[in-house]
Amino acid sequence: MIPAEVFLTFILMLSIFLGFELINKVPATLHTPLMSGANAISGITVVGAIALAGTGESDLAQWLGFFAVALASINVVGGYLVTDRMLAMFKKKEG
Amino acid sequence: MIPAEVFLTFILMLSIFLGFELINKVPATLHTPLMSGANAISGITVVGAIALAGTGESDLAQWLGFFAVALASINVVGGYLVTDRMLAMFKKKEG
Amino acid sequence: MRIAIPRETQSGENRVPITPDVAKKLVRMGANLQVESGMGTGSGFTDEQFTEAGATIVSDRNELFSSADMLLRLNKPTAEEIALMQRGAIHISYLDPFNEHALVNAFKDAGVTSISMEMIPRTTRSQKMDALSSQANLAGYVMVMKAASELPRIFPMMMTPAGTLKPANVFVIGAGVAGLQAIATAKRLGAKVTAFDTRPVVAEQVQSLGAKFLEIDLGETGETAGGYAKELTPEQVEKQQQAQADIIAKSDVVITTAQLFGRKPPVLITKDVVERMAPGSVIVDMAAESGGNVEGSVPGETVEWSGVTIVGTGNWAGEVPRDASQMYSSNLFNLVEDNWCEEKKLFVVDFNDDILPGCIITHGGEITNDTIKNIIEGEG
Amino acid sequence: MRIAIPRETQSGENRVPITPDVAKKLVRMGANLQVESGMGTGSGFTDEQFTEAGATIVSDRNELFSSADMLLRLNKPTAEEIALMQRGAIHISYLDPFNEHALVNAFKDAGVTSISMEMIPRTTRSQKMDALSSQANLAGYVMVMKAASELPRIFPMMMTPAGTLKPANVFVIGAGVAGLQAIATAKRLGAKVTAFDTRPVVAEQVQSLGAKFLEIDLGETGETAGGYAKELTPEQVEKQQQAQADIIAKSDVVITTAQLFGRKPPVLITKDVVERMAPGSVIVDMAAESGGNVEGSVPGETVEWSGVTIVGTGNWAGEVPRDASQMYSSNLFNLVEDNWCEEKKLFVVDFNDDILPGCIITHGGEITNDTIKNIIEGEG
Amino acid sequence: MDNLIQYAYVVAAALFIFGLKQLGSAATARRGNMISSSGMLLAIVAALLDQGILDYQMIVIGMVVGGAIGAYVARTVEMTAMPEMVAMFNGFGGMASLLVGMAAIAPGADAFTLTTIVLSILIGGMTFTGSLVAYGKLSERISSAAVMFAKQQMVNGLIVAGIVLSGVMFVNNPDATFWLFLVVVLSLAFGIMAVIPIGGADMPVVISLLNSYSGLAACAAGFAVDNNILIVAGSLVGASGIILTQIMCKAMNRSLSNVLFSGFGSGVQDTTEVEGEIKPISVEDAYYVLEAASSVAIVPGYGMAVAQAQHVVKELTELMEQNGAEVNFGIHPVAGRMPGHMNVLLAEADVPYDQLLEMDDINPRMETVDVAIVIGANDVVNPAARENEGSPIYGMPVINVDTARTVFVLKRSMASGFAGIENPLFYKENTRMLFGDAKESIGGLIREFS
Amino acid sequence: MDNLIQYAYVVAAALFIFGLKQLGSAATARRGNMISSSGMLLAIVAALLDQGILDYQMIVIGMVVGGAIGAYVARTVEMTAMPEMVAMFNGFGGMASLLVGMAAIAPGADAFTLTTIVLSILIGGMTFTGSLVAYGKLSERISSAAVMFAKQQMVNGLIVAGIVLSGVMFVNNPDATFWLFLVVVLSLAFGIMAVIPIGGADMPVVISLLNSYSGLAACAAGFAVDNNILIVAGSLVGASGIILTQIMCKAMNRSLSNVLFSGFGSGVQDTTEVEGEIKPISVEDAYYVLEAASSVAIVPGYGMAVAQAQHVVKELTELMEQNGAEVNFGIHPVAGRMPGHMNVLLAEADVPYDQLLEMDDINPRMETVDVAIVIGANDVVNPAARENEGSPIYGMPVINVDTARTVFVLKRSMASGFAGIENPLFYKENTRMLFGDAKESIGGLIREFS
Ligand SMILES: NC(=O)c1ccc[n+]([C@@H]2O[C@H](COP(=O)([O-])OP(=O)(O)OC[C@H]3O[C@@H](n4cnc5c(N)ncnc54)[C@H](OP(=O)(O)O)[C@@H]3O)[C@@H](O)[C@H]2O)c1
Ligand SMILES: NC(=O)c1ccc[n+]([C@@H]2O[C@H](COP(=O)([O-])OP(=O)(O)OC[C@H]3O[C@@H](n4cnc5c(N)ncnc54)[C@H](OP(=O)(O)O)[C@@H]3O)[C@@H](O)[C@H]2O)c1
Ligand SMILES: NC(=O)c1ccc[n+]([C@@H]2O[C@H](COP(=O)([O-])OP(=O)(O)OC[C@H]3O[C@@H](n4cnc5c(N)ncnc54)[C@H](O)[C@@H]3O)[C@@H](O)[C@H]2O)c1
Ligand SMILES: NC(=O)c1ccc[n+]([C@@H]2O[C@H](COP(=O)([O-])OP(=O)(O)OC[C@H]3O[C@@H](n4cnc5c(N)ncnc54)[C@H](O)[C@@H]3O)[C@@H](O)[C@H]2O)c1
Repeated sequence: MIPAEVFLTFILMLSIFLGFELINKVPATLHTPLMSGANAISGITVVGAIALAGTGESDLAQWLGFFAVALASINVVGGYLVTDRMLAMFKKKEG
Repeated sequence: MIPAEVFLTFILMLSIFLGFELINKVPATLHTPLMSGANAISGITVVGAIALAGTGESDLAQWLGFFAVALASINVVGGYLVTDRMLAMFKKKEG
Repeated sequence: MRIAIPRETQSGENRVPITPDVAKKLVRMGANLQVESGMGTGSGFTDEQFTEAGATIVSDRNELFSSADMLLRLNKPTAEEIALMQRGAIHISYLDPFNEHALVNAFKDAGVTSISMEMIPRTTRSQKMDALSSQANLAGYVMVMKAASELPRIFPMMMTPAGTLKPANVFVIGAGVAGLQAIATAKRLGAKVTAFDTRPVVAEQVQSLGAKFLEIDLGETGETAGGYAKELTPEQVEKQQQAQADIIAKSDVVITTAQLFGRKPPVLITKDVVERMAPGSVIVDMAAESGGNVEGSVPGETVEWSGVTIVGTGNWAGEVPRDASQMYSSNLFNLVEDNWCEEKKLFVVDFNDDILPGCIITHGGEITNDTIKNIIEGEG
Repeated sequence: MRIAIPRETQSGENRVPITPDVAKKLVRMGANLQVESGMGTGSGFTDEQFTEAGATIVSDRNELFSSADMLLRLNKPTAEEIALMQRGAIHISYLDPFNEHALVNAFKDAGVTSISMEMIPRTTRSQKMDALSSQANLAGYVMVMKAASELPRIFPMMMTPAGTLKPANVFVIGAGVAGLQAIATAKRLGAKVTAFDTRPVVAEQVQSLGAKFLEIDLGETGETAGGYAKELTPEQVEKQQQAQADIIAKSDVVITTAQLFGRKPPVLITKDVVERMAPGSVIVDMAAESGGNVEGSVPGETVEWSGVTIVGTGNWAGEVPRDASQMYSSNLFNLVEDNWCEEKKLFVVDFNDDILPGCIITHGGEITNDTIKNIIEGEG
Repeated sequence: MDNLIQYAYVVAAALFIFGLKQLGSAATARRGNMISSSGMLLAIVAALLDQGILDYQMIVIGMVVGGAIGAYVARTVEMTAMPEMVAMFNGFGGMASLLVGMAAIAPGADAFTLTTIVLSILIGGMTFTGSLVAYGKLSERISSAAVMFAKQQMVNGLIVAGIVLSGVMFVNNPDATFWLFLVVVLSLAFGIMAVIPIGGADMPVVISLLNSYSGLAACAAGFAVDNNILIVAGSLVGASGIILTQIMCKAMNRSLSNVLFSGFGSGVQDTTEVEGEIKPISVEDAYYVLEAASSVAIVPGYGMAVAQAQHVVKELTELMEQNGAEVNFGIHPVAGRMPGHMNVLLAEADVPYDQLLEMDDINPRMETVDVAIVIGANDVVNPAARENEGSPIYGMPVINVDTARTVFVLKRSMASGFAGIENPLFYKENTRMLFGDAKESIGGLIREFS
Repeated sequence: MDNLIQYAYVVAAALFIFGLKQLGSAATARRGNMISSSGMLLAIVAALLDQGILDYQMIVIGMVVGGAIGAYVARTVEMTAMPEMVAMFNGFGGMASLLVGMAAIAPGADAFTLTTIVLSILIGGMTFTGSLVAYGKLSERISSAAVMFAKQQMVNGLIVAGIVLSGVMFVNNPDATFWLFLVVVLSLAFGIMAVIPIGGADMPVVISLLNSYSGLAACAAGFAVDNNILIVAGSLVGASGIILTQIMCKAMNRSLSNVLFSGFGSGVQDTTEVEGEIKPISVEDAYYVLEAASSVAIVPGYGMAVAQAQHVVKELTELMEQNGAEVNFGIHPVAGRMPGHMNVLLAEADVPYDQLLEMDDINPRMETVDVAIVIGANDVVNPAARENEGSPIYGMPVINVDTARTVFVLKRSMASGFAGIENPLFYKENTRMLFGDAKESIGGLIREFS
């Protein structure tokens, strides 16, 4: 059986290439919203945190998970909303 | 444990996106060599065939593997060489 | 068919109605071409060139007129010339039928079919015969060259070690065929060009040449079905004069091309505006010969008024006689070819044609053109 | 310092050495400016404008000459005028010192400091004083305008319903300052322009204006340290004549600007080549007045030779006197300003300057310019 | 060791990706091919190190024989025969996937694996025969015409149904080899059926598509034998092949389905003349067509003047010339609003005079023109002047852009021109409307030519 | 069920990718953000369905509290405070990763997992404090000046060494919580130390970089808890963040290391005047600078004429104006080879006269110009005329492009101009040489402006 790490490395490699390709040649006006949007995605840690916060395995882990969930949620919700506000403003300027 | 198929699907999805991004906006003059080069890569089946041809598990499988290795090798070797010839010609025309 | 090309007799006219190239084409079409000796001199064409083209050189002018089935000419004829022609002959030239009533009557009485080049309708298909346009086009170029020779300055901007020379300001009134070419030529030379026309559609055309259009709100203006400008009311002319005054005063060169087909052109620049211009400035009045857009312009002459040079020499296209002849003779040829009967080798006067009837003034002893008929009969 | 600006007396000269704008600047610098009455008329400047600028109008010409510390002028003086001047006065104008030996001697004997505008060295820094360039530049424009007025054709290509008019072929010989401007102007008007020059570096400059350069292999040619062309050997001139003949014969307009500083210009177009040109073609000979590049050109006149018009009227920049005056007077002003002493309000003749010494011909009763001295003493 | 092999695969995949990326730009393409091939070498070496391998003999023989054939053919093939060679190689790749799929059948395999096996057989098989047919058509060993027969669609439907049925049956009874062989046979048949109705001129598109399929086949085989590198490389090829196919279709100004199914259709449908419809085109698509054009005629009109597009037109001309196309201008005598209007503008933009052709000179050669670009002209290219006796401009000579292979009309709307009449050109089969201000449209094209 | 969750993650990742792609173009950016957020929703829902979850209470409370805070802040923040808000959010993301890493420590974890845990703590921690410092600087809560002190470099070195040491110790003794806490503390300290020496003006770059780090932290956390979606999303953000950072640096015409370490250096080094060096710039990089410029001065010279670049210059001008920049031309009286040479060419290209400024008009405003583009001019922009008394052109007035913020010089080589003298402009700190034929260089710039 191939170990999971191999797959994960594959996935890492592919994602990095893809990230490169996606961002190349983006106009400067979009840099800030793009950064903000990417930042929201990095709040994906919330998914990892959920698993930990819900296991109930150890008190410490659960508490850590709880805080992680809270912080990551700020990142996710705030990030998406701020990005959207920026882009909304952007659209108005264009039109 | 996450089953391997999941990883494989992930990899598939990422590869498809990446393939899209890589090929977009390639100049027309490069279409043919690109196709040929991609074709050589598709000879990667040789790797799968090698494993099968070498197992010695069943006579049929081994023979199938053998033919697969031979055919895929034609694809790989021929594909890369033809691509290189095309590109060499191309370079001369440019210079 | 015997086609005669007499020499143009108007003084200062160097254009010719038919060039050797076109002569060759007419002969090839089956015409019996008679050219008066010395006809091409003004544009630098020799009798030999016409002989080579297959024409016969004729020295006797009377003979030429009386034997011709058709005459191709540039300027209108004299009454004596008409008297020489055969009944049923065809005479094609500029005619100015709106003003030359006596001439029209002479044609009618002589039974000559007279075709006026001015009256070619302005449809898309007839453009190849439209001599007014082809000559106005050259006139536009020539007027700018005239202005440039008279101006004590140069047209383009130049930033040099000895200081910056500002570009000349050129203002063009009337952006028809001549006006547009004048705009284009002045633009090419590097001048700053502004233009005005009463027809609002023209604004876009002016801008399409990279020049500015002066917006004046004159109320209702417009163009006739034939594409010509409508006459303005006296109040509108007044309004236009005022609105233009400032820009004229600041211009180095003003070119006026505002004509009204068949009518006296409006006076658009009055003396007091001329006086506001800087000394050395130049006005070219295209319409000088038919009455003038500029107060003080003298037909056929270049005069000065309070330091401003006013050019009214006229016959603009005649200044580049070679190109003008080439274009006019193409126009004539296209007209003839369009009505030529291949088998009989004849010019056919067909009143069902979509172009010809409009420009026939007299035929078979009648004035066939309704507009002209009304004017002449109304007055007579 | 009393600076005098006398009226130019040469016939047909409408330029003025100092415009009111520059007069104002001189006055502001502290000069006591004396202007002869009527000095600016030719370019359209009035005496009042000079008075407003702070100058004094003087009617007595003799008085003007004898009281002046410095005279700023355009054309060279007469011997009588030199006699009127004070010893130690400064006289700045065109001088033509290579040919006007008597005049140079007169200056020397009168003890007048004479400065020749032709002799301004051609360094990057001195360009603002370089009147030869500034006037040649305008000449290039004017020559094309002259050619356009004479040509019985138009310059640009036009594809019209009455046929296609081909662009005029223009050939420019000599692509110095005037030649380049002629190329640019003809190009602007839509002509097809080809040019030739003996200095190989010029090819790129011609192409940088979008024109074609005619390649002729003349062997060793080149330019002097001052940026002027070297004289060709007779064989080279012959070779050039032959190589150009065909293109000249096919040209509608030929403009020659090939001068050699201080020497008689070479004859580049012989009569037999002129005869090969089509009737109606035009040649403009910039050098006509100093000997001519074209056989048959007459200084100061427009003549015809076998149907070809040869323009040799000269004083090209004088045709656009207003701009020409503006540039010349800027050149003069820059020269004066560069050598002006702020405190003493004086023009200082400093032989350590990097520009001035080259153009001073006589000073303190001596011929200070070595080249001129050698020529004059060699001959005397 | 095994882990090491797996990481080697990761590196090999990265090399493939990098190689493909570099293949996309002329300057680096050759290097890209080298990189990609070194990835392949690495993958093969890694595969050979697999400790499960007990018997190297077959492998080595297979590789030597295959490699030698491949190398020989690649070396000796004529330059002109390259496309069919690629088709052939591609077919072999597909066959290899089919064989791997079959070899991977092991007792007790689960449904997922069996499904992927069926897929790899299906895709591999149709790639094989399809490629062979494409090879045959290109090398003219078989007629390159589109082969069509009655009921073709029905037959194809039956094959597809058969494949699905037998596939399902096999997955449920992996021991019933009958179903397996049915899958194999039907897949091979389907490859033939899919390609024969397509004409020889469209073969490059088909090859590109089959190439994409062979990638997918390798990918399916990867699932079957549980091998990452097959999946990654296969899906890369699969995805990039599809994109490439799309691009090639666009360059031919056709849709993929049009290429694939036009043959199918025409055997059955009867052709009825339909009033044309307006076909707009995007700047990007227009670019693909221009990029492939070798002769271009530009016909400017009043709209070019209004848009003041002369400078960009000149630049576009230069770019197309650098791209190897011959570009001429057809100037109609009444184009614009004054005589010589176009001349003034084009001279301003420094278009050489000898590129400007009169109507009578350009019309005879219009048929050999790949793309005619009509820039803000309308009346002067109106075929009604030739075709429609009732038209007010009937009899006026016009520039016959409609006889060019493709016509692009750049204007802002469907508005008529000076003469105020409808223009049937806009509805012709070979006309594409590029709507928008001419200057902007051309600016867009320039940007595409990078 | 578990498999379903995993496939949901695949879909979520696809949505992220798609969203990011669409974020890259103005027309689709907002939709892209929506798509990406729906991917996040899907991932969260899937995570919640995990059957391993025994206790939802903490999760729900955490999410509600966090979500509410995030939503409130995002809604109420001033438009101008957005950048610091992003920094703050980013820091929380980093902290979350740190916590996840700590929570993932389980007895008996293998070395690989432990290493990834250390990485997620390290990266998450430094992202957290770094972001907070960036936030502080941007919101001016702390001085935005670059903070520097003696031995800064040594302190940083010690911290890094400490992190490595304690990390290794922890991996080997996962029970020794001391080492773990040392890692945590040092990571937090390192984040502070890394950001304080960077000036406020460079903060956007820093935030972008930290954003990339927070992605990497999530990725490391993904390895630690063996979760694909974290890895995919995290590495996407990591990679795209790095690229974005690069692009932003280029737009500021600086290198990343220059941004990050200029502060470190200047505290220690003493500044010695060095003879400048030639700094070439690529078309692409030049584009990024122009794209961000709001006032541009173009100074043409003889080289523009030689290259016949006037038409492309005009087009570039228009594009820059559309991009919001003010563009003027500075015409030196002796530019070119004949008086008015530039005027002829620019008039041909239809540059409006009022954009042409004389030397005396443009010089005073040169200091406010973001970018001066010198197109094939040399002598007329030679500062030696001002600075070097020995120069043959000393005293000639020139156009003082060197006082503009950035100067681009477009020429083919280092060759001198007509006067044949060296030009110190080319060696100035703010000068970039864009080598190549002017027409081609500008054509390249035009293509970048798409
Ligand atoms: N040459 C002469 O001397 C002269 C003189 C007077 C009249 N005419 C007449 O003018 C016509 C000339 O024919 P033509 O084909 O040149 O012009 P046209 O038939 O008038 O057509 C011009 C077309 O350009 C389009 N257009 C306008 N602005 C545009 C822009 N900014 N970008 C893109 N397209 C634009 C218009 O369509 P959209 O509005 O949809 O964009 C229009 O259909 C003939 O009918 C001729 O008889 C010629
Ligand atoms: N205006 C006049 O009337 C006049 C007359 C005569 C002389 N001059 C003198 O000419 C000079 C004018 O100054 P300037 O700054 O305009 O010109 P310059 O100093 O001569 O410099 C022109 C520069 O353009 C570059 N170049 C040439 N072709 C190019 C191309 N295709 N693409 C890009 N760059 C190109 C050259 O460098 P590379 O070779 O490295 O590309 C050269 O350094 C002054 O010294 C002036 O005194 C002026
Ligand atoms: N159908 C065709 O294809 C065709 C052929 C030739 C000309 N035309 C069109 O016919 C129109 C007229 O041509 P033309 O040059 O012979 O006209 P014209 O010589 O009669 O008049 C010249 C111009 O002066 C303008 N004008 C009149 N009064 C004016 C005033 N008070 N102030 C300012 N301008 C005034 C007119 O509008 C016209 O544009 C043009 O638009 C031309 O394009 C069309
Ligand atoms: N340093 C400066 O900045 C500066 C200032 C002004 C002029 N210049 C340069 O000086 C040069 C000469 O200027 P000019 O116009 O006053 O020169 P000019 O009037 O002496 O000569 C005109 C041109 O004719 C050419 N010529 C001479 N004999 C010829 C022949 N037989 N055939 C063809 N051409 C011939 C010359 O090469 C020159 O180009 C120009 O290149 C100009 O750019 C430089």
